[in-house]
Amino acid sequence: MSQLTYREAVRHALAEELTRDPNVVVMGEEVGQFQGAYKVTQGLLEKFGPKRVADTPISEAGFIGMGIGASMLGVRPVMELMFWSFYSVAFDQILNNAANVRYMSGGQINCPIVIRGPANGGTNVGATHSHTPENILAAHPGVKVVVPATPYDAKGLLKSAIRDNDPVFFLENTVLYGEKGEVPDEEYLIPLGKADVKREGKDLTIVTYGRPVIQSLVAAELLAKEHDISVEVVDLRTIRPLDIDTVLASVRKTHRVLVVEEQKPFCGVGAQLTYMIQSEAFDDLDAPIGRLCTIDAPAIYSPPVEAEQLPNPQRILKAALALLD
Amino acid sequence: MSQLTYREAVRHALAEELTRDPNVVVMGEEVGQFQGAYKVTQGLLEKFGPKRVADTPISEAGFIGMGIGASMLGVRPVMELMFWSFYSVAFDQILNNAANVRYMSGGQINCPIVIRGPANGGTNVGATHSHTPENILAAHPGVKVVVPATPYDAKGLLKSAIRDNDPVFFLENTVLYGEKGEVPDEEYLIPLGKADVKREGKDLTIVTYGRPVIQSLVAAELLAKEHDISVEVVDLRTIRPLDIDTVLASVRKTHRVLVVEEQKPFCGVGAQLTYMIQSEAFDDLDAPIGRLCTIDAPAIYSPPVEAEQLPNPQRILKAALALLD
Amino acid sequence: MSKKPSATIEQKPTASNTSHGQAPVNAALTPAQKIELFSQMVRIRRFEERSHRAYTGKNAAGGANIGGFLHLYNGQEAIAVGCCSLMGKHDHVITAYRDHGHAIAVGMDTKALMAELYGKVTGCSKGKGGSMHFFSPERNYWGGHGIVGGQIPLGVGLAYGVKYKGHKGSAMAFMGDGAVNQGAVHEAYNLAALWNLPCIFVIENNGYSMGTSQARSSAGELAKRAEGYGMAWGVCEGHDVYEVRATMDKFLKIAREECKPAVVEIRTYRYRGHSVADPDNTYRTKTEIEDYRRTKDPIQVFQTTLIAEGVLTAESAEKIDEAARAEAEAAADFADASPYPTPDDIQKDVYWESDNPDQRTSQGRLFFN
Amino acid sequence: MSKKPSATIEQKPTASNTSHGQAPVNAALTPAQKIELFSQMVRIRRFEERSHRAYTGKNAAGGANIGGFLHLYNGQEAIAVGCCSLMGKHDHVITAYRDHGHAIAVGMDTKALMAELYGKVTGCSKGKGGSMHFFSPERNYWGGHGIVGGQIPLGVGLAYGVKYKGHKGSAMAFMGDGAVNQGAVHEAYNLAALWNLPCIFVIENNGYSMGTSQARSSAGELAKRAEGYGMAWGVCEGHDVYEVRATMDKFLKIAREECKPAVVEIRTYRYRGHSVADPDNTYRTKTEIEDYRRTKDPIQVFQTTLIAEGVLTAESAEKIDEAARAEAEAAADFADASPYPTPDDIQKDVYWESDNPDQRTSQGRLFFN
Ligand SMILES: Cc1ncc(C[n+]2csc(CCOP(=O)(O)OP(=O)(O)O)c2C)c(N)n1
Ligand SMILES: Cc1ncc(C[n+]2csc(CCOP(=O)(O)OP(=O)(O)O)c2C)c(N)n1
Ligand SMILES: [Mg+2]
Ligand SMILES: [Mg+2]
Repeated sequence: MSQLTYREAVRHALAEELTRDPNVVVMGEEVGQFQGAYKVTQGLLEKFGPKRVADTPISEAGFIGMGIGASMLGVRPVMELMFWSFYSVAFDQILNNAANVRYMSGGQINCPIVIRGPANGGTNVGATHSHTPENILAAHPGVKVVVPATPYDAKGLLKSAIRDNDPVFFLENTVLYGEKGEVPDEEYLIPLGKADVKREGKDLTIVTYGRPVIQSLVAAELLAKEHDISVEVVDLRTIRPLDIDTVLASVRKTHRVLVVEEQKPFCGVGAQLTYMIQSEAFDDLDAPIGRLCTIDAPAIYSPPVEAEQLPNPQRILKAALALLD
Repeated sequence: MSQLTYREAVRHALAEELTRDPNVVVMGEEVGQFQGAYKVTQGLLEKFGPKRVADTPISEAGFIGMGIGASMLGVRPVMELMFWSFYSVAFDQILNNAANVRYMSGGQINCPIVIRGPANGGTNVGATHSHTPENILAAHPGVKVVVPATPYDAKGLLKSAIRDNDPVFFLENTVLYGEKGEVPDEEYLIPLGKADVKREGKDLTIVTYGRPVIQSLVAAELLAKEHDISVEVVDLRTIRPLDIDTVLASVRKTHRVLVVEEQKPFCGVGAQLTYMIQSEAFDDLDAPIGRLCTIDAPAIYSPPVEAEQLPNPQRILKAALALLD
Repeated sequence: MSKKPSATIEQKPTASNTSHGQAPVNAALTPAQKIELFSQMVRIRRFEERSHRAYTGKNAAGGANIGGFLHLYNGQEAIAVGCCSLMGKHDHVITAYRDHGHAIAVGMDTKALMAELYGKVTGCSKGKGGSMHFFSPERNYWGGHGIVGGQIPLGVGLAYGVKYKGHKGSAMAFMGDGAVNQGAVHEAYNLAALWNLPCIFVIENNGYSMGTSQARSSAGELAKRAEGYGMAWGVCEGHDVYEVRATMDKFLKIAREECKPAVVEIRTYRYRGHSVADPDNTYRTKTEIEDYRRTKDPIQVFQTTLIAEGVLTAESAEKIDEAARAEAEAAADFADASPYPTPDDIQKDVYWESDNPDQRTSQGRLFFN
Repeated sequence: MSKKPSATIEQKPTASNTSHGQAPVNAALTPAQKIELFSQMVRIRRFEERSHRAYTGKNAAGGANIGGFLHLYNGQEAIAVGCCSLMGKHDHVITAYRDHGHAIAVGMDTKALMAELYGKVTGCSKGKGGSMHFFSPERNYWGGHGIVGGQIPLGVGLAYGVKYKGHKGSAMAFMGDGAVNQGAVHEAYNLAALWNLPCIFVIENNGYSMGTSQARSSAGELAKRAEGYGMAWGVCEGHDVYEVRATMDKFLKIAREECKPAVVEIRTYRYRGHSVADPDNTYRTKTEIEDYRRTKDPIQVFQTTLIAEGVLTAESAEKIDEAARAEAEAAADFADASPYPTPDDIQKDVYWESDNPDQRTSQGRLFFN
């Protein structure tokens, strides 16, 4: 085991897969010479050369589309969006080409493409740069969506994503890039679609993913210490495919659910989870399912206020207490 | 009262608002000389001239963005997307400019723009042309989303949309364009955000909008006749703002809810409704909330099979019976 | 600025331009190969006409044979046939929704194509794609795409893939004159030019995007926009299959040998409405259509040429036409007799993983309800 | 193809090109107006430097004064000042995230700008927009936009609005050299050219998009792409405010009088990293920066010119600089002393309707939780 940052974990996954499979290429804005806007791809250009690690112009629709086209021929592009927020200019390529072409061709064409980059608020970059589109992406059958919270998960899931034959959208987090965690020295894979119980508990299930996992663990600690409440934290890790069974098992144990997500509430992942939980475990619920989301407005810039707009341990704690009331 | 088609109702709303307010302009692909791909704008070019009714190139990002820019200066553009499916190429303009610019400017800028066009399946145009993005649009605070089901609603809501000072996305339906309904001869407006109980009932509430309203009314009729079940059909008409109070009032009466929507299930409007209903009327529910959606796959082309992929009266009927079981 | 073909036509049927006929790529054609080119054009024409009849007619149950859109290629045949006839093992093709001609030109079975139009499980896309979404990866044919301009970055990706794999090949990315105003097209131009990718962007300029003439949709000259990216470009007439081949051959060679992209605008005309449902009379005159058809019809032009060359006779041309009609009829019969997909098929072909469950590595639910 | 300014610079400070100084639009300037131009450039420089210090320093509570990105305009001042100095009542400006210079040049209060950087409720966007999102509609300044190229269609919309309302005016839509490869830009070009909209697309070409040199991001010549749309275009040097004004004046007049768009590429250089967080040393040399600064610094160049013209003295220049420093300091003090928005403010300024509840016509919930 080594202590690696989330950033390093992602980088190692890229480097290992670049080494393993000559069809893997890394492309995106500033991924090469500049070493990545967030230094995730640092050193890869030097190690693998410009054929495997390529800097693109600021043309997301063009280069994402190019990656999709190349993937149809068996290249396995791992495309970096400097921010997932920029998916809005490449949206058509993502939906209509990556997600649909297998279907429209009657299963003749595969798109083994990975699109990765950060999708989060919390760094005061304002409304245009803080989109969290996991709900919007996962709404489209044909795609897979991964949102890892720890270095260990990020590495194991990214390696699986790169080997996957379907398009995988991999949402990282700039706030977490510097966070450290244990990562095995030997190679490992984590299957997509497997949730992880990050903390066991019996009074309340928090279902969450991404950075709110870390925040929920902090809140769970406080709830245990200060309120003697035992919280189970289920980290989805993957939004599609979705490991609903792990969620339901936890609900059947605790009978109360709080979904914590760094999403705007309307039609977020929490809404979908609520539908599924009440649908499949209606009689196990002792109270309405609760949600703690980003406060419903475009992302505010003002740094101290943005921290209040997003989920944070205090807000989670309050929501948990309200639910248990 | 006159019998008008949905198409005519939309056209009359456009004509009346073009007449009323010299700042209203209609723009889009083929809206003028070609009279509209679906003939919604027929006759408007002749009546109002090329300054007010303008044909654009096939550049949705460009012309929607242009409309947003013009709206900031007080022009009130009503932009036609030939299909809402093409929003994918204009997505960035829609989200980051229309939805966010008021916020990012601290309330200094308004975008009184309407984007309208059909968003539906059922005409065998395949996966790229059958998107129903009301969930995706409404997920973004700052926008309003309207999905009318009848000629009466279409006209009254479109006139309100055009007078609204916030960006309004108006989703019509090619299958409904030819459907007739009563429309008053005198001018009227329907406020956005007001649901309409299209049929009263006491055993089950169907919450729906768009074409599934019509299908649900057929199913309700069959359920009454063949199964002696009394169904209340609540037509949301507007997705954002959302008239949850009318929904809750119905739930408190019937205690059972089926959401019917022409959406893919994951993070659809039905998921959001489920969250809100269970959150605010948990103890009023006698059974889990049910959903009847488009079967979860890209839109299939094959005409008879597409009819089965979408909601239809038989599928709604079955889902209702299953829920009442 | 209007480029109305009616303004430039002559009043009698032309033959191929002799100089293009003498271009090496055409001079090298055997009589059999020439007849093959001719046949393909005729087969496309007859396929389109048969599908038009199917669209407007009814099936035995009184329903529609074909749903949705049907964008016919009549009038443009020499482009698909001319371009695709130049394809080698590592040359790829991608186009928009007006994709039947290219599908036939790359050698797809018209039975599977017609069955696709009918939404049958025997269709080339199993009834899932329809008219706009014909695909045949094994013939290097990557569709058939419905979003205007959306296929062009994919075309650049194909060219990238060819180059990445070290092949001497190319991608031909076809689009209409209206598509050039999509942003994705320009991003693709810049990428191809910047990275030296062997992509030929082929603009099939039929003068109209739906009901909008080129002059009403595009500022400037279409192909010339290539200059802004330092790309080579060319313009040629699309009614003469020799000219199409001669022009494309030049750019394809450069693409394959030097990995250089280019934009080629091919002037053409469509006889039918934008799709079968759209009438013609609002934005162009009957005369305009008839004039083109009379003097520049690509099949007539090539027939005249081949007869003059002694390769074809009126009788052999007639035989080819009969065979093409019979083939189209057989395709319609096949389509008609084929079964529809079942509702169970709806969720197939969505994920590679769910179609290959024994090789699945992910867990959890892929589908929702 | 690389346009490295270091390759073309001379080794001593230049003054403005005399011929540009004699252009009518510059010859007509009064000494006071010239000094005003100079002061604006200095005020921008000092504002940027002060905000840089604020960004890297800490506030009293030990936290950051400024969050997120801070894209500084140092080196490019003559462009915003030159262009905005030509604005009349119906001329509008829109730009990208490197927007401080334009904001000051249109006359926004530096206190409100600095407060915006600090995320304070007294900021020009109430602390909601931050560095990338300065707006002042009453000064015809429409932002400040974070998505590369996304503001350009809005700029065309402003031009459309000006024309629609029958005004003689224009929109100047500013972008960087990297932004030209966004599809939306090209769609906007075509629209403006096709519809004759008075939009001047201004490319502030500072040679780099983040760490990517122009040669590595763009094929062909940037401004020349205008030809593909039949648009006029020009290129000028951006270190000389006279040259900027002379060039822009020509195109603005055509825009206002004839409703014709144009693309103007203005060559410039930025001294700081892409944003304050990005180091410089990976993609360009220190020498390159120093060379430009020594010989082409727009403030130095104009100072030299004005001294030569007898309009300015070293002393008066120094006074202007001191005033600019003091202004920047006062702005920082103001920002520092101002309150943050409260969490209650988060949901304000989202909808016109919820901010004007007495005029609300819609019903139902606008916000969710
Ligand atoms: C992004 C997008 N916008 C609009 C449409 C609707 N549409 C389909 S074809 C077409 C006209 C395209 O014309 P052109 O590119 O000239 O091709 P042609 O039909 O002449 O072959 C339009 C507007 C679409 N499919 N996609
Ligand atoms: C669509 C999009 N892609 C990427 C980015 C990230 N990004 C911000 S600025 C920038 C470089 C832009 O360079 P240029 O246009 O030359 O402007 P400059 O910064 O030099 O003023 C990039 C890649 C973005 N904001 N939007
Ligand atoms: Mg065309
Ligand atoms: Mg730049």
